[in-house]
Amino acid sequence: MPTEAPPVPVLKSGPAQELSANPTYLEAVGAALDHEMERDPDVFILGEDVGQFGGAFKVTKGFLDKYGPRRVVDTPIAETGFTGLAAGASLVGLRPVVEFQFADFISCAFDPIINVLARHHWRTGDPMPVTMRAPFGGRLRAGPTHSQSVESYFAHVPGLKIVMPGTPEDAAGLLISSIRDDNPTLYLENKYLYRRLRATGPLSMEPIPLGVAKVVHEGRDVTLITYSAGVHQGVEIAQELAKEGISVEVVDVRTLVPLDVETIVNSVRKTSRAVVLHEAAKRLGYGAEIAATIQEEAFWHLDHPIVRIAAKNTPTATSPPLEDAIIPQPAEIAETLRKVARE
Amino acid sequence: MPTEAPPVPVLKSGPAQELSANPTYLEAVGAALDHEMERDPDVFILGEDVGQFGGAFKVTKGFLDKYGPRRVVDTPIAETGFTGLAAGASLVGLRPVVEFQFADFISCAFDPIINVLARHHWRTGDPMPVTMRAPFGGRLRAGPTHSQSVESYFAHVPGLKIVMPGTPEDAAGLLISSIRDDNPTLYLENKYLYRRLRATGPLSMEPIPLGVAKVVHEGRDVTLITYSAGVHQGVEIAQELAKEGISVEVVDVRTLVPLDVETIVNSVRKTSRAVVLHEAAKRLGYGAEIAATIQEEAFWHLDHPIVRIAAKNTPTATSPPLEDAIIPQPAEIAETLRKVARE
Amino acid sequence: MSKDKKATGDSLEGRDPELLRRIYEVMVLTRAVEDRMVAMYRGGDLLGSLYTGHWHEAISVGAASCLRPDDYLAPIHRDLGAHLWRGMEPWQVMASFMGKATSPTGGRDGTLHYGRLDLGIYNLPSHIPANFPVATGMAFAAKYRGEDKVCLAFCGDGSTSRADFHESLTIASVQKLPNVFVIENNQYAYSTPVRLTSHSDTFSAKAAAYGIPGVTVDGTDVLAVRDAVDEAVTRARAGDGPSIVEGVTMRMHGHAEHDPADYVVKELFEEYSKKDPVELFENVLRKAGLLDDDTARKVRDEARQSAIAARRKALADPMPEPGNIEEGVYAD
Amino acid sequence: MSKDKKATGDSLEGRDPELLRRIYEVMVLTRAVEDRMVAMYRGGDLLGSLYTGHWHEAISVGAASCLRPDDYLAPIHRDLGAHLWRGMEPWQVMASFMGKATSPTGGRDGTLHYGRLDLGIYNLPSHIPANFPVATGMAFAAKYRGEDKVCLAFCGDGSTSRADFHESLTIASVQKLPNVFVIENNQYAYSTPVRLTSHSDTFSAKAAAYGIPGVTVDGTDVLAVRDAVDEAVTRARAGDGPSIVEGVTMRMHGHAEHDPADYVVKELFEEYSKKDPVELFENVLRKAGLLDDDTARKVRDEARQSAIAARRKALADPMPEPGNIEEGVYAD
Ligand SMILES: Cc1ncc(C[n+]2csc(CCOP(=O)(O)OP(=O)(O)O)c2C)c(N)n1
Ligand SMILES: Cc1ncc(C[n+]2csc(CCOP(=O)(O)OP(=O)(O)O)c2C)c(N)n1
Ligand SMILES: [Mg+2]
Ligand SMILES: [Mg+2]
Repeated sequence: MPTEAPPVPVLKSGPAQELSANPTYLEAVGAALDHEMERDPDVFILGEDVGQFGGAFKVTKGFLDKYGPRRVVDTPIAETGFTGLAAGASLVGLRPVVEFQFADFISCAFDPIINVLARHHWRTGDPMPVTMRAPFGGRLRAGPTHSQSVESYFAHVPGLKIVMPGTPEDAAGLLISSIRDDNPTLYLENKYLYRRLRATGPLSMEPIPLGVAKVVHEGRDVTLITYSAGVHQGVEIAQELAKEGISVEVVDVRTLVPLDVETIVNSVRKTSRAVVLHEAAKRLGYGAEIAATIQEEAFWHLDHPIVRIAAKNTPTATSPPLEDAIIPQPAEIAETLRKVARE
Repeated sequence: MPTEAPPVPVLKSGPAQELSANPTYLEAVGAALDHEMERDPDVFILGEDVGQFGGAFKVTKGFLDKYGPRRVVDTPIAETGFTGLAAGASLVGLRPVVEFQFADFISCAFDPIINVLARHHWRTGDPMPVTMRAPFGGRLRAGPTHSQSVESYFAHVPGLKIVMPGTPEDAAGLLISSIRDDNPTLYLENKYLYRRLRATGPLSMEPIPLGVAKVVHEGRDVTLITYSAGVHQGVEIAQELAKEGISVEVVDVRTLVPLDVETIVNSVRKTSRAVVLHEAAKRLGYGAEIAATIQEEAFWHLDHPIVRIAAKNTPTATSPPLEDAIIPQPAEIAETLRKVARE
Repeated sequence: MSKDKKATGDSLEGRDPELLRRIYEVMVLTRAVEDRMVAMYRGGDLLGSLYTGHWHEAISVGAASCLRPDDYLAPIHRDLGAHLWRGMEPWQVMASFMGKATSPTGGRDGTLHYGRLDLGIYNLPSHIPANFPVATGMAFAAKYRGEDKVCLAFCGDGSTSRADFHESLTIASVQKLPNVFVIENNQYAYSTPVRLTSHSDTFSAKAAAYGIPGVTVDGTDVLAVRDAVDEAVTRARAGDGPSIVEGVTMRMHGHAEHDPADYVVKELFEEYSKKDPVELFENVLRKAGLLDDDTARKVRDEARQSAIAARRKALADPMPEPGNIEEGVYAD
Repeated sequence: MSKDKKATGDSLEGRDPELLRRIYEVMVLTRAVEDRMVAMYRGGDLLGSLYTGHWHEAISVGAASCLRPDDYLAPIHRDLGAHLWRGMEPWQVMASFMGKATSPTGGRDGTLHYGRLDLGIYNLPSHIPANFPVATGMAFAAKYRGEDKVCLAFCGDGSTSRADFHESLTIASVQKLPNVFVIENNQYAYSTPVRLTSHSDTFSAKAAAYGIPGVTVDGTDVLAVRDAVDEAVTRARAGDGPSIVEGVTMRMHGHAEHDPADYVVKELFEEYSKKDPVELFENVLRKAGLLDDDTARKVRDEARQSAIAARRKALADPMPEPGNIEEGVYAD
């Protein structure tokens, strides 16, 4: 029974954060969130330390000043509770954006995500527009419970969308679409990229549709299907391999659910060889779904088994030599692509 | 710092439950648990209503009388809490067996399972021998939050073993191995089979090693890889198809983690065609991992794309016509096998 | 378990007789529908098991009667009375337990999962008490928009041990959300007696952990429930934050109808068999001259007829077609 | 937030001077190691951030001092003092923050995750307070075996809002487990002040929800902490179940060293800068004639030298070899 919201004062005009000329991945997330909160008074953000502190990674820095504590809500450490709160608020017309401080802690909200958010629309027909943002991934020497890739925990479950941008441009456009989407959406931010990846110019605030993959590097010999940090890695390696005469097509799936099977399969039909890359552990990582799907859809075009490059089936270690041995490294990726392209 | 346990009195001699001549799947689980509790005073069972009530499905009927409330522990409704309790108890030498009333509620213990149990040994070298039992699956018209197949929630996470018996014989032998295993083990009981499937004779209490698949029906034309309820379904269909001259080899993987890749691949090398069957939803169901692995290991032997038969990517409905349209039915399985064998 | 408030009802002065009669009618209807459904369960009309709210009518109806129609409700599995108070049709409830196309979920969900958002009622999943966090969200939205709506949520004694209970109460109290949390203490959680669920003196004593008011009332006395919940609703509506109200009663049937409840202490059944909340309230109304034999009979008859008609309709209703089964996983 | 018990220490009669000196030494060592590690953090010796327990020494050491060596300990991230009390080596702690092969996890885990089961200390993951349910399990095992061991667990004010806190306390109280739960109320959870974490009067008031004793003490007064925890340990050991002890102090550094903590109310820093638990206890010992200038200087010097030596060793220690990285995911 949503009713009309009263006009919501914005306490401070102008952007919550000043953007640099080539905004970082981190700035892109913040700017898109700011854009949506300014545009739609029903959008609010909640999570641990998102207020005065601006979030553990500073995505919401300046938001409290601009929007006030009504729309920038510091919660107790209660992931089950505040995720369920978001579900309830969305049910009666708000558009909550939940920040998990680290994606690792989303495990504490697994139950409401699976059983309340994902299933609600199918059970009842009511929309449940909740966006869940979580910084994930390794390479920061943060160890087994601060480095997790969590997409596989959720990709099996019908009713969630899963968004994993690999560039600042996509981070902005896909977050906007996630917030406007009427479904619960898991939006996973690669925290290693936050300050390391910059946009090529000013950011557009145009929504980018969910479920549309992008060929980010064209090639003929082998298709590399990837997402998130795999995208810039993949493109860099493709550029290197081009010098050796190996032509790699890099497909950024951008959203895992829905998955743009057509773009993937079209590319594989062209190259006849496919490698899937992600930072999550290999066993039942999303690469398994992509590989299984490709061989279903393009089996007779394949000149080589599909290869999955992924983290080892171990937790993520803290110590650099150990973590580097677990998470796929550029040399391994390049070598695999060479092998698959040439074999 | 485990210390020697004092001798533990058994309050009543003889089996906790009388077994029928051809014990059911349910009786097999109970008998194996009884056997281990009798054998090892460090084994105890905890969960909701496992005491006087004997568990929602009566697996532990008679256990309270035999072992007393010290070893048969009725817990509050606190899945996070009692799973963590089991972890702590196992750390200092006990061997807890946790019963989740329905596998659906394991979502409430996802956090400790992922972050406490699965990672502990790798982080520290300490063993954490906890067995988690949970009745899962559909076909009982129990709807979206009482019918879930939960193996995919956990199969991605390093450090857990996942056991899914398909026969009463395996239910007994694999539960015994799970309890004796020094790792956290998720033992999933197909509740539809509880009273519907009977052993062919008296049960053996010999442990069956984890990680060893079994060819339960030999064949030449196509391999059906499956587990749990898929096993008896698969064998029945294989027998039917034999009459049509189609020879189906049925492989019961029995444990998803560790997975006996060798037995699967050997069979597929022989038949050149593979179908994977499970009751869980298709997207990132365990079939994705099996299919991705088969094409990695036996690509050049394949004469047909690997086909996954699985539930639709929806929650499980309550109403019979809806549930039947979601969960794979025998006719669909037979038809797929025919097609794959002949195409 | 002590009761902070004694049963009321000696004087009905200052109470609206219309409202009292309506409460009585819905309590009687609740009982009639559930009695009918027990028969349906035994007769094989239903798909699975049946959870009933016998002896919970005073809590479910009494509490729901404190709400405005635009308030929110987040009930749990023994609160048919609260649904009926808000306008849920008995046949829809039956249709849900039968998996019919006409159930509120079209047969996708079933049993007690028939909440209707158009009546301001959250339809919870099986996980208890998942309705609690959602209830804080509904209350949060009301406060966010400057509306003076409240959200009333129910859970059982057993549900209080879960994450959802604690984290919701924590958030609601810190954020001063307009929530009222009713605990239906019916002595058991499935087979588990209260002493194995909680070690606190009462369930309302848990309010201290959240710095909010908590009160325990006789849950078979609809006016005691109503008064306590009314106070809590008024408080929430005024912006003074959440409260806990515990109603003590007894689960007079099994956990669900498959359960013979032979683990229950006999004395409890005996004690409570003398405390039927519907009868108790009927006597109060009679004593106050607000109900005579004829009316009472009429109300009961009508309720019985409603239940019979509901069954007839639900039985005749079609099963759903699977055609569109993959539709609606996502909203467009 | 009121304190149920006042700071003690006016008279040390009846206390074991050896034990008091040992407590003092470990508190001083804790401070010295953490001061050194702050410098190491600033100097770039460490891999990631650094969580310190400045002003938590009275709680961590005072509480741990109540245990027998065969009791269990389940500390959280500001409890270096408790680890050191039990025999953890400072260089191992530093090695953990550096990812060295010699850390208790061999560099697999890092930072504060250095608990050693051979010292009876549970090594928790990042998720707070995951140590609480585990602590109930250790206590359960002791009771199961008829041993009179107890398990002492710590968590912060912010951690009390989580599932793990509530579900553990519920189970421990119902099962009368030999647990002691210490809440380190240091005014903040990361940037979140206590008023946004909890609405209860004190954190120990939450004990009412579990029907167990709860007491709040001055967490800068090591004897006040010790006395309260000692009572709780005695109670647990006697089979009378769990208790909550809240120690009130202040987090004098940022949440971790990267955090300037500019959100903290200045007055709090000022108030607490006068309440350094190490200094306070030193004064108590001096006044009682149990410590003179020379000894105090010697204790501090030795602690500083230990910290310096620990850094030297940790720095020189090798990084792990990845060779065996897939080994040990499973125990054989
Ligand atoms: C998280 C979770 N665990 C277990 C269950 C299974 N279950 C359903 S109702 C119930 C007992 C509930 O007891 P209580 O809260 O007292 O409500 P009552 O049924 O007595 O009204 C249990 C254990 C569940 N629904 N959800
Ligand atoms: C479940 C979970 N959510 C979030 C975090 C991130 N986190 C780590 S420490 C912390 C604050 C803890 O506050 P408190 O319990 O008061 O302990 P303090 O750090 O103040 O000692 C947060 C939010 C976490 N570790 N675990
Ligand atoms: Mg109950
Ligand atoms: Mg704190």
